[in-house]
Amino acid sequence: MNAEFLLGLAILAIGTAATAFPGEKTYLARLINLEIPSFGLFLIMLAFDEMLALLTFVGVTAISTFIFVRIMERRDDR
Amino acid sequence: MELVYPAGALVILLLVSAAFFALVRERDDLHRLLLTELVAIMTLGLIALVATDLAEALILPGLVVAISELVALSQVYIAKEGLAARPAKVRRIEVMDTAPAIVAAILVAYGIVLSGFSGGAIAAAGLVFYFMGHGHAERFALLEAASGYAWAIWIGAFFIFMILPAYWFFAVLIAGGAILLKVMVKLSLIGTMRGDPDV
Amino acid sequence: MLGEVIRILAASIICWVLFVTVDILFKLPEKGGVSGAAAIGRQIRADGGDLLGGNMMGNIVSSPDASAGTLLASCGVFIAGIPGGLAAAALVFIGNRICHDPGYAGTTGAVLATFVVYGMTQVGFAASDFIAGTVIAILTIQGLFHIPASRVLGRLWRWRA
Amino acid sequence: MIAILQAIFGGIALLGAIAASLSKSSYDKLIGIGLLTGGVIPFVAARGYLDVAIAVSLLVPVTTIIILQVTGPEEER
Amino acid sequence: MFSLPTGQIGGRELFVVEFGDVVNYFSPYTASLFAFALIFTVIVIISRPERMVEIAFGGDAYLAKEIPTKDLAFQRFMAIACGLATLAAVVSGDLFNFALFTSMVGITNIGIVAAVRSRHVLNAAYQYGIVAMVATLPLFGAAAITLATTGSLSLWELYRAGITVPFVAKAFLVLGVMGEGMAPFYVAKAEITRAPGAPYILMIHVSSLLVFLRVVEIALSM
Amino acid sequence: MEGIEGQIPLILTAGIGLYAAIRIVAERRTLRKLPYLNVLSFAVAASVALLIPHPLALAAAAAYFVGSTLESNAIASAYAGGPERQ
Amino acid sequence: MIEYLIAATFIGMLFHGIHRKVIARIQQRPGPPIWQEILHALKFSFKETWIPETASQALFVGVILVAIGIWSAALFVLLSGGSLLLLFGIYMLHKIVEHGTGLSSGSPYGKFGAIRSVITAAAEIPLFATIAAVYLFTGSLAISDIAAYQQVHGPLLFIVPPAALAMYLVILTKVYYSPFAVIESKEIVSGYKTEHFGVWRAALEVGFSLKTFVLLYAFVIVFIGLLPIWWTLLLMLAILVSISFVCALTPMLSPYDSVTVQSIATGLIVAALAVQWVVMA
Amino acid sequence: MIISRISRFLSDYDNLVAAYAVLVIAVAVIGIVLIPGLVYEEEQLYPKQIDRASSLDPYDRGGEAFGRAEVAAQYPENSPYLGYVTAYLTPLARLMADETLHLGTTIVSHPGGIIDEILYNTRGLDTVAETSILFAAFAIAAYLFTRRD
Repeated sequence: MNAEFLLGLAILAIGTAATAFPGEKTYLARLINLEIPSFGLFLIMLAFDEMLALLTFVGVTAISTFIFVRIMERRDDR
Repeated sequence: MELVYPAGALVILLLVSAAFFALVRERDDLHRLLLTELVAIMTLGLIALVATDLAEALILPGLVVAISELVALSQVYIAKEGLAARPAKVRRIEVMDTAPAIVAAILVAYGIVLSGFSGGAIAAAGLVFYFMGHGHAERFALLEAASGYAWAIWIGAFFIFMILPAYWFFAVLIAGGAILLKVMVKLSLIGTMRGDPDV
Repeated sequence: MLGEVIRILAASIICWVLFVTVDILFKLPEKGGVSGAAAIGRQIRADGGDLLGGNMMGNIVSSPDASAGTLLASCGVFIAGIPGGLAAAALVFIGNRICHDPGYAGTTGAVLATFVVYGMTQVGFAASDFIAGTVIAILTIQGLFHIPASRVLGRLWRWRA
Repeated sequence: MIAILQAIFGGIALLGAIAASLSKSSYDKLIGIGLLTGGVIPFVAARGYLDVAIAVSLLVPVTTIIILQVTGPEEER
Repeated sequence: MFSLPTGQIGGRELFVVEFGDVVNYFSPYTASLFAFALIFTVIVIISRPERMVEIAFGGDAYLAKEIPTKDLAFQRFMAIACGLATLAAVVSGDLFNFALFTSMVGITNIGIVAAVRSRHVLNAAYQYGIVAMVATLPLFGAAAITLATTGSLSLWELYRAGITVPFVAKAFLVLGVMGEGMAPFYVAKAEITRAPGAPYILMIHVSSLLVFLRVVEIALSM
Repeated sequence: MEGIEGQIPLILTAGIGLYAAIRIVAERRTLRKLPYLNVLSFAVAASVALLIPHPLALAAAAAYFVGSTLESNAIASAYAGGPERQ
Repeated sequence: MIEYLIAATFIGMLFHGIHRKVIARIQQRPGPPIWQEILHALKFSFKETWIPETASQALFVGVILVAIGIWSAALFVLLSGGSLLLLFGIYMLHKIVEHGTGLSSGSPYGKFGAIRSVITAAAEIPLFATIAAVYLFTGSLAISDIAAYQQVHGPLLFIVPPAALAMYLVILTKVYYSPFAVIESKEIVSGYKTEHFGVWRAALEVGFSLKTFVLLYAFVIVFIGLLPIWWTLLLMLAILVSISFVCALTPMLSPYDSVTVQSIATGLIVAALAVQWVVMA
Repeated sequence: MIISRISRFLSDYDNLVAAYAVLVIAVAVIGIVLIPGLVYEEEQLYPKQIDRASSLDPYDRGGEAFGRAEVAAQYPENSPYLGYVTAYLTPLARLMADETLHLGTTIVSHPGGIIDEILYNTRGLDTVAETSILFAAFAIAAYLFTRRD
């Protein structure tokens, strides 16, 4: 069990808690909190040397963030 | 691995429970959509724990399924809430004048070098960033067509593998290139979908 | 080991002088290059610091300036000698363009630093000393006490003007 | 990468994660994400995945800027 | 070369279609499902949609709804895609491949109803879509757990007597298919079926039932 | 402690990074966090270059540094309300 | 094969008639003659027939052929001792028939029937419990194997009563006038069959009588065993009459209540099976 | 009455997600209880072996360029050219690999990495499915986007 894996699990846990039960329940807060578990997963993939998956994941995360932003900028309440 | 796998599975299953518990309590539609993204991360985590090359190859389809469903559902959401018009006032940041072009160029170049699926995703992220600042809806149909052809080419490559395996070399080149094109174009279309449809 | 620490400290002083000079020559404290840099300057003034020094700190935050040039040039020299340093200068140039920065402070700093660092490696310093030295130097400006640091930078700017 | 460095960068990443999850302001959250990135990149680089490090360190700011498109004006606190 | 140990449940294999590691097969059971899916796909292709008549209950008012042909063409396209995905899913010989085609069934199902303009139907479709989306976790999770604990994804291997697939994986698999096809949670689907375009809407139901039938076979055989 | 010999610059920069991280978390005003973030990105970029002396590491360090700067720039500008606020 | 089909069809229609007659007698009405359903089918065959203008034509006709096709196939599976799973599959596909029949016409009544048919899909779940139980206890799903098992161990009805109950529930759901028959209840005219008339209706009735026959026959084979043909028919009739009693004495549920009752019943049956399995193991 | 309350809950499709989530939580909890039963199988397909000394580190998967690599596929007999795809390098990649360590993905995921072997060759059908999914999703999104209400 290497450092990346443990760190990844820890960050994944923190991020999931923050996303599932955010302090202030706004769309924006959830969207940003969603980045944290992404980094957790990122580290887990790193620990298993799954680099192509990791790269794709980061790219796709950026795109899915944009999809949410697209919805949110059309709403008045953020 | 005999310890890593159960430990990882334990943590991820716990987090799955937490994420779904949040989903049980959530009533708002957009919040639900955000939580599905969290669930998608858990899914990938479960696959990643297998820790083989096969797992890595399986993460890519998993990612694609997640982003595809998100794209479709987000558009259903916009249609059902009637959020057709883009807001007139858009936040302006200075770096948006300069950064997108250069960053997108770097990412697209890297994506092309990488080729295949990952390359497509990276390049698409760059292109989305680029299109974000501009309205490029007029290219929509053209890009759609390009991606359709790329898909057909990829299917062709797949059948080369299955029927004429001796030509694997060409099949690999075609498949890698076609997937790159297909994924890049498809995903970057999201970037063009920001403005009004009939510009 | 002790010798290395002393060399790092010496390198940090050299770096500090180098990049502050270049930055001030390129008029970084004059105004914030982007709205964010200006806002940082105003914030520092509101907290009791100097507006012009704050502007310079904001500019350092917002775009690769001479300090970044120094750091990356040291890295370049550390890795690949003079060509590495010049490559770093090119990268800083691209960085400047990305960050909506019309100036050439970063590029100039990188080119200058390449030769300085390379020269110092000939007289017993290691390039890695300069890497650590730059980090320490930037720490003194951006990382320890913002208010006194902004006053010092403001005074230097007025002295130049 | 030696253990002490792993501890330091891991600590930075954890600090970033906690700061991002606990902050109220979305700007502070984004700075927390930046902190998290700073902690994670050395792990990538130390394993030799330098090209990945380049791509990731360019993609993370892209994500941040995309999010910044919808952040509202910040109330002074 | 292959000997499928499924004599008791799905019957012996009739013939196999191999794509590298993914070896699809037709047994009497899967062949029946395949044939049924094929019939309905053909019906979707040749059939023209019905024109829905609406009445005001308690009154004598009738009115036939006119649906734009563009919407119906899109629905038909999605229904055909759904039929093809179902065809592939019911004969799949690989767990992950099955999961992928099942999620394609889920997404094309959303597509079939997404063309409807009624807000009520869209709302139901959205809720259904959310479930379909979170159902990818049990679906792919099942494949991942199976792969990790048995070292294989091929149903040919997993059906062997010596290999035990964890209960969680089986339960997740069934749950995932239930989520993607909504069988038997038809409550949202009932709202969806209020939409016009009968042959296409019917495809939603056909696909989810067939995939569910297939997963029952898989879960029992594994 | 073994392994520290010859690693002084690396540990020094990493330590400065940790210090900057703590200052970021401790600081309450958003705009004042950014200079600390700047220090952090200096430290991390330096660490990357020191960890792997390889030409691509220079590019990685530069990319990280530029990316981080871009991020700070965008955050600060968005926080300040963009150019029209001036 | 064809003679079996014809015989099964007629017996199934006769059963429908008997069902109606029994219910009528319980409710102290004279009721129709027991061959009424056969006459109905014949009468419909000679009536004027066309396809409604609003209908989706291929689906309107195709679904009828599918109905007859799947239940013929089911009979074939049953007679040849094939897989019980296949039978289960066909039973679930019957839902598609109901649904397609209702949707294809464009009529609002048909549509309501179809929607209710979709809602009550929980009706299939008891059969799943049956399959799982039979598989657990006999180790096979081939009907011939199950019959062989019963030769040795005696009827499954006494070995796994909860599973038999589940299948009974399934049959109960599908007969006319059952408490769960919300898809044909009279406030929506004839439910999904409203717009199918003439030859189409006759063909549908043929399909449905096959269905009744197959389900009852399957119950006898799976839970009692292979018996001489007359005994089998007698037992089928006995089961049918018991169902008729239930239908006559219970009110029809509202659609969603029907789902809930079925789901809860299934849950209880599964729990009972699990307990039994654990006790026996 | 409890039955009609449950019916009312289920008949509202807004509660559907919650109902499904409860089911998933139930299974996940069972999974947590049965964690000791999840034993990692050491005999995996396509295992990851990383040769730190190779000039292709960290992406080396063995095998010679234009030769053949050892790949643990499920059905090697179905892919006659198994292992060739894996060992393929473009000339540019070859040059970079000879030159230095740590060039990473730029080398091997040129068409020719093991991921390509899996994605395009042995498990190509997965990729067909996945691109079809992408295609379908975009058809939906593009249709809704361009439709005039």
